Amino acid sequence: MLLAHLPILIVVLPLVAAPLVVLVRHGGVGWAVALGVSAASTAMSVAVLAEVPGTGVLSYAIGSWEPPWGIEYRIDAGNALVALLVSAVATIVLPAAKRTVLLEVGADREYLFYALFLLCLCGLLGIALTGDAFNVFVFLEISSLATYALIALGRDRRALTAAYQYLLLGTIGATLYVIGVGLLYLVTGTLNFADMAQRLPAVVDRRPVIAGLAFITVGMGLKAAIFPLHAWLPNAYAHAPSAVSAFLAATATKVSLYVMMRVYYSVIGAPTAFGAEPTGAILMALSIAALLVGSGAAIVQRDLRLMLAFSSVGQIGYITLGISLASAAGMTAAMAHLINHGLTKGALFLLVAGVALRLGGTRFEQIAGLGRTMPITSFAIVIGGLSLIGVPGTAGFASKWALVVAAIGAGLWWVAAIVLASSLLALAYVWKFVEAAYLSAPPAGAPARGEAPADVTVPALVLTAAVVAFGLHATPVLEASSRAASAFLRGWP
Amino acid sequence: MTTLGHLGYWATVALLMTGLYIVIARGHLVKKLVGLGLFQSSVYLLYIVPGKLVGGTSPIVDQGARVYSNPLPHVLILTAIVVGVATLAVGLALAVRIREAYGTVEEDEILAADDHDG
Amino acid sequence: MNRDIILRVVSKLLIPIALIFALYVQFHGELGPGGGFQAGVIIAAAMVLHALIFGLAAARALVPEWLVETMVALGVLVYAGVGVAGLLLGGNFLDYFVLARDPAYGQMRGIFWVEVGVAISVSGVMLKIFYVFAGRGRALDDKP
Amino acid sequence: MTGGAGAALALAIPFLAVPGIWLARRRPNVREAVTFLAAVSLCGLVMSLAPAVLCGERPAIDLFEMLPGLSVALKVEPLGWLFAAVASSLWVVSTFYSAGYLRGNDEGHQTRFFACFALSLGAAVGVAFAGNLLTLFLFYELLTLVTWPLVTHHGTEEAKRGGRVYLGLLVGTSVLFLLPAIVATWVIAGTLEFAADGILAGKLDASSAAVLLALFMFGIGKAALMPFHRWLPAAMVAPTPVSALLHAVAVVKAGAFCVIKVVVGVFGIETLAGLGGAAWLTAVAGFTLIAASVVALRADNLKRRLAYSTVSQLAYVTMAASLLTPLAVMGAALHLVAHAFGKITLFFAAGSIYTAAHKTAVSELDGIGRVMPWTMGAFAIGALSMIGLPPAAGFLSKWFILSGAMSAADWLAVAVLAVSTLLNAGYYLPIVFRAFFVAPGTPSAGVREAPLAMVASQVVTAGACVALFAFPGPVIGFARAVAGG
Amino acid sequence: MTETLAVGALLALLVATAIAIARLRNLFAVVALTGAYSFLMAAVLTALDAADVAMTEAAVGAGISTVLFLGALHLTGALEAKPAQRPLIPLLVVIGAGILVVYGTYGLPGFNDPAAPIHTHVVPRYLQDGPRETGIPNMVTAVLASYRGYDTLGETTVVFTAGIAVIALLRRRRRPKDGEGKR
Amino acid sequence: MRYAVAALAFFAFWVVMSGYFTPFLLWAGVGCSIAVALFARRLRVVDPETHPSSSFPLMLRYWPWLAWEIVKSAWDVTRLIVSPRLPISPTMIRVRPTQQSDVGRVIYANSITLTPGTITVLAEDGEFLVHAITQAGAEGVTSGDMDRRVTAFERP
Amino acid sequence: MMYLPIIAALLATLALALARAFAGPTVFDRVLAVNTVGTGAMLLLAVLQFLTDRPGYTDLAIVYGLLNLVGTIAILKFLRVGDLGHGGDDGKEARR
Amino acid sequence: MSAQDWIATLLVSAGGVFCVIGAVGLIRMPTFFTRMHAASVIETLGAGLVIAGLMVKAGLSLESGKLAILGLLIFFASPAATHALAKAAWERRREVGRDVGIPPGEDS
Ligand code: NA
Ligand code: NA
Repeated sequence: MLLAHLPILIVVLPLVAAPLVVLVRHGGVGWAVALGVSAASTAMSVAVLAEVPGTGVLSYAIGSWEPPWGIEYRIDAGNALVALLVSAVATIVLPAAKRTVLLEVGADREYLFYALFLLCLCGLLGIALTGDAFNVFVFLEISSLATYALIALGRDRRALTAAYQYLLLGTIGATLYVIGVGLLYLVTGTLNFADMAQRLPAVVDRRPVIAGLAFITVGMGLKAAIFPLHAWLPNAYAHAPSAVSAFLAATATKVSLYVMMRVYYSVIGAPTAFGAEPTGAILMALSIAALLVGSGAAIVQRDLRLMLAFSSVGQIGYITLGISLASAAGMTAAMAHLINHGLTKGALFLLVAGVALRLGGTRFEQIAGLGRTMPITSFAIVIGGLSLIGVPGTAGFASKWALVVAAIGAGLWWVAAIVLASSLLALAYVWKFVEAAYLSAPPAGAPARGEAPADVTVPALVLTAAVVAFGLHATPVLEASSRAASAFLRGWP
Repeated sequence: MTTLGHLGYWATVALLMTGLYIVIARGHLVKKLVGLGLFQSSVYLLYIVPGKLVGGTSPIVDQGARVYSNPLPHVLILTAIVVGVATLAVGLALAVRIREAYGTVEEDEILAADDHDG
Repeated sequence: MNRDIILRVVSKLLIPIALIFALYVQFHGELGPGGGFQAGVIIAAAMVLHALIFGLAAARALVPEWLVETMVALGVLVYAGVGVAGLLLGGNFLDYFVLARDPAYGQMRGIFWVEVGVAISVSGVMLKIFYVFAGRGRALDDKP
Repeated sequence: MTGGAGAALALAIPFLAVPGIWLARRRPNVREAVTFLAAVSLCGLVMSLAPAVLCGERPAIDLFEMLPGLSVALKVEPLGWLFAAVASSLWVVSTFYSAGYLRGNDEGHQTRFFACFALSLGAAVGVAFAGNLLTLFLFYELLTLVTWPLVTHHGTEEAKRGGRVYLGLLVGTSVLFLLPAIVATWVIAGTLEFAADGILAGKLDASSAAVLLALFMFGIGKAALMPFHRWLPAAMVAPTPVSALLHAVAVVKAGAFCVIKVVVGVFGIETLAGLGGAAWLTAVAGFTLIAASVVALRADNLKRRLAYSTVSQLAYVTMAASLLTPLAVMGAALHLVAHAFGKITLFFAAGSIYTAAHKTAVSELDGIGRVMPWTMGAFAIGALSMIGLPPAAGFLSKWFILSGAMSAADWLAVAVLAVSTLLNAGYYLPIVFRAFFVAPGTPSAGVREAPLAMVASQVVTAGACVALFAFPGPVIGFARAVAGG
Repeated sequence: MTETLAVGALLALLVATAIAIARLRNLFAVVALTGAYSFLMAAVLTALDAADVAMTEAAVGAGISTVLFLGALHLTGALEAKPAQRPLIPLLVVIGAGILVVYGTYGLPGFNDPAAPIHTHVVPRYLQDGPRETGIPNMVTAVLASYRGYDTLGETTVVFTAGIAVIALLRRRRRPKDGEGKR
Repeated sequence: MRYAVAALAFFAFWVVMSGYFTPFLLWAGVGCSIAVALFARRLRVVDPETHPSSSFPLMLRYWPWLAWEIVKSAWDVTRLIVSPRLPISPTMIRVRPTQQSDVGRVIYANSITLTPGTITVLAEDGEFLVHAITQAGAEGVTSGDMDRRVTAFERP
Repeated sequence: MMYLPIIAALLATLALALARAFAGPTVFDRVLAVNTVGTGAMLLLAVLQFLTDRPGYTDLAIVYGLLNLVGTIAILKFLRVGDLGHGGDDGKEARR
Repeated sequence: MSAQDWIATLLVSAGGVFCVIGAVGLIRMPTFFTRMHAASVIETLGAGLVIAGLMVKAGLSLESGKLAILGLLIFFASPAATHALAKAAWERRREVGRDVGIPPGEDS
């Protein structure tokens, strides 16, 4: 009986847990609840992913009002995978959060932190699982508001400006999304994605549809930090509390990208979204710009966290590039990179959290000689970096492989070339770290050799191990991505 | 489209542009939030105006013989308003904290201070 | 401002009226404009007026911080609780039909409690936000 | 033990040695013993595979599926066996030599050195036994990464710069050219398994074949085809044993190996020849050959001269492969072996000179043969092998290449071979001449022969050069198998 | 007709107020004007039959927002410096956005037409069966709390989130000086 | 007792506002009225100064008079506004109210403010500061007619 | 009943009050004008409900009235004790 | 139109006239304090007449009751707001200066 309600429970569990944490007002309890809820959501996501029939969808009518009159949760191989990524990363990040949050946020706000964390989780999962265009907006705002606060809880005062900037751009993005949804609603009369997809072909005047598509693209592009709408991201990730950086970098932009995929493929439909309009070309151009600009900017950063943040801008470009190819192979690559980059960045930000914890900062002069002071962490960062480059044997290679296969399969040699050339930019910034860590002496007054506490390091290493495991044996990720891709392409008839 | 529709759309566009302009061009963090509010409020018209039927009334169904305007946009915009005030509260809280940390709420001064921080 | 007799007397008169009006809005949301959110805001506004006139400390004495923070969380729980109740009674989440034998009555019951949850959370949050802002600076006189 | 398991074990041995080396980091003798043990057992294991391979068996094993439909798979083929045999036997020798060199020069990070050396061998074995292009690529990249710490061993600014060039060029070429070539092969052929007569037969037109071949050839940066050769001289900042590893044991050998492997196992000699061949590649290789020789001729720094010699010698392999005749391919395979033993001898000697006399310039070597007779004797044999004169192995391989060129009636190649031989002689013989027949300008007081371990190592490798010339039978057998004979 | 006139005039005033808000630099005055803006917006919404929305907008815009703005201004200072940058680029961005909206919306069909999709799909059931199905006459409340009750749960959660966020941001730490500031 | 009266007043308000006479809403009205009355007790809002029920009849006589005063003075101000020369003569005067209770003074002060042309600026320490738009309006205040009427119903 | 004149009159009132709100010059003028806008809008609502023959908007008007007062008092409160100066009797005791 | 409608229209329109005149006064008056008097006309006579007219239109019904409550609200709230505004302006008269319009001799 409970099994039938899993789709909604994944989201409602964190939603209910957050106010409970506020009522209890105890940081430790908050942490335990958050961890338990995340783990439960992960388990439920796995169950749902397993339950999604190969080609079908699970539909859950909230309030027993059948769609399109009520709000529907609609799950297929695509969004089940996204939900799994989000909840799994939360589960892995939380053990590491305990110590860093106490240090960075303080004991008196600890329970608030976990309440916000749960809300953020709830919002992201809600976006992923809902089948209703407006419901996406509501859960987007839940996650966004929680995110703004979580970022602002960082120690550095720049966290505040970063959060503020994100709030402005994020709100503009969400509002543009609502405008886009409004236009689609006006021409179809429905808010249900599946219903919308069915009614859109009959719409005679295409202009509102195209404009709606453009608004949704820009709106979600802002939230997903697609170049040139990425201005908020670097500072936000760099100055947020460590656990928040790790969680958000692995999940937040990914969920927005998921919405774009959903709208393009399942609602508007690829023929319209990419055939009739230059969406694909524009998105491709922006993706390529992102690859070059994001990675290029990462090279010149003088702080490891900022470097990783800019790297995200570039890496997001790979995902959008896959989307823009408008093919099953491209979408497979996009989904695969969505997962692989999520794991990689989660690992890296957690590792960097450990570094910050021990060395008090992550500027390059501080982390000089890291290979000697924190050998395991340092080595794991190198592994993560190799995954960012796309070296074979790491998860990043698998998704890059899929992307290059898709590009070459589409005859777009030059795209493949740019994708690969941008890997060299990644090589440049990763090697900046390697040289600092292994070819520079530790600064005077550096702490003695030793790793960060196990509760921070172990989750990071688990993610790093996943990066290697999914690099050496990428088949599960690629097959799940391929299923997801065909789910997107098939749409929600 | 009716005159009402045209008016609504032009007002939507004007409010959207004004709000966005304030957000981009103005330096005071609180003023930016005011602009953000205007920007968000443009959406109210986009949704509500088309839902209005000429000669219709608010969708409180009593005798049944009336023409009712569309209640669904109303529901959506109620949510949008709530989201707007929630965002405003968080934004103002951030502005206050920024003022305490930087001693100013002017964007260019904050950016200068950040540059100084490195 | 509590030394200003005009404001003091007028606000003493208006605050209870605002509260009963808010409750009216709450209970008649199903029949006319209004509902939980609007009622919550008006309740908060009434308390804000009280705080403006009589000082923050007086308002805090009247509606203490812990109560407000509890309300903040409680409202969401009431709402979600209605949803879970539907689930436990054999329906889907937020299914009100199963809340009573007569489905329409179940709907009314569900809507009512849901609106109660909204009002609790909204009034709590609005008041709490006011407390927090006002309490941070030298915004309001704290002496009653 | 089946052959496939043997191959997997061979791959595993170097990797398994790493923890041992690390555990023994405080006790150098134990550490080197571990390395030695690993090297010997690897060498023995590879040798034990020889009979089966010669008999036509191709032991294979699928390790795990990496990408859907693409496994990391091992398959022992004659060319791979040759490469593995060369690498593993030279590992044994160079372990001795390295121990002597590192201790003699008081180098730091010795544990890291031996660990990375072992990893390099593991990667080299992986490349050698790769059953498909993906596996090859995996270990090819791994080889680049694990040799980087060796190249930047000293950690100086110069070393960093050298390391950047090394990494940039090798990763750059492999990512920009090799990876797309592999992906394209996958898209076109639907498989990446090596096959005796290629996997692209009938699936390519001439122009795409030329493009694809170019992607492969320039993508295999380790083969140092101009203009992507600069990593080799840049890597000269490393200690001499590293140079030995790069030039003889693993890295450039991997490049040369990949060139032959791609031409034979991916394209197929006949397919490629049928498509109009690789004349342009012959030309580029020929140019590289001559140009590198000219640079070597003008280099005064001994290691730089040796480095450019390597660039030119590698071009022999590429050119030979590009001739697309069985004889030339045989020659290419033989040259892989011959160059390995010759060049390691030369580098060992250069390292010995540096260790014993602290000399790095050719112009400083006047009369050094008189105080270091063993070293310079070995050097002389190595030089002969490079030039292609008897009684050294180089003669053998060049002979086959020349025969191949003639059988292909490629007179340009013949001319290049002739000119290059003269150039080789032009930059090697004067060194030997100076060492033995020119009186030292400045009295080099106190210069003695290098430590025993080093001398012994280079004598062994020089001896191997001669032995290969004297008893070429088994090697030629393998080379013939490579060419499909 | 009278309705259209009223709505048109109110919209004109609304836009004028928005522009005035953009130009004013005294933030107290701006806050006062946002109050007027909300009243006007609520009046427009009422004229468009959106009574529930109007009540919310009035309560939020003129009441709560004003108080929040003032609470913040008190702590941040209320006079805006002259805009530092030339407004040309912002103007271009804004005009671009405006053109996009015009492009998207100008070709829209007659939505005030009862035959438009938003009036013929989904919503007829609310209006016809809603009172029977939910037992209440106000269809805004019915849709809000029942048909789309999940949105409203989310909305309440948004409010809750904002409350928690503000508490987390502004609650005083135990120590008098919270060590904030530079790094 | 006072709170019972207050609750009744709240319930009357509820009924007038509601207009629905279903049992549920009426009972809800009863509950809400009592709840607000109880809360008002916590607020201490219902005290003599806001609860001058005893003087209710007198108030009934005062209000129409005040309404007429408002009309008259509004008309005066209207004439000022439409007069082209804008014949205003702003004056600030201080008056001493004679009421004993705060609520009396508030009624007086608000009455002054409600009549256009005069505004109670300060109402403290037994002295009002009143702004009048014309001298005539100021004299009207100092004449004390309104003051006496308010004082009158304060102590019946 | 004719609604056009009263609606036009109220709109004119709103326009004039807004003009004063824009013009200022003091912040008090603006608050006064906005307060007047609130009153005008409230009356407009009351009239509109009769125009559309839908009773119920009086509730709305009452909300206007209540919140207009709260907003005005809040503005004045902050103006008196706010950062613009330290005038006002409450400024001194407003520290904690 | 019935007589009731006529009376209602008359009252409401008269209220509208006073509203406009008050608003004109808001523009015409030279200083803040004098503008407050103009605004008073709207809040008292203008609003009062409009509400009275609407009550006539509604007749003896609950709607009239609601309108009466609205009127009472204005009756209580508006002088309080006006007073608060005047008081604030008075206290800040020195900073705000001539625009407030304190009569000479009273700015002590
Ligand atoms: Na309602
Ligand atoms: Na007056």
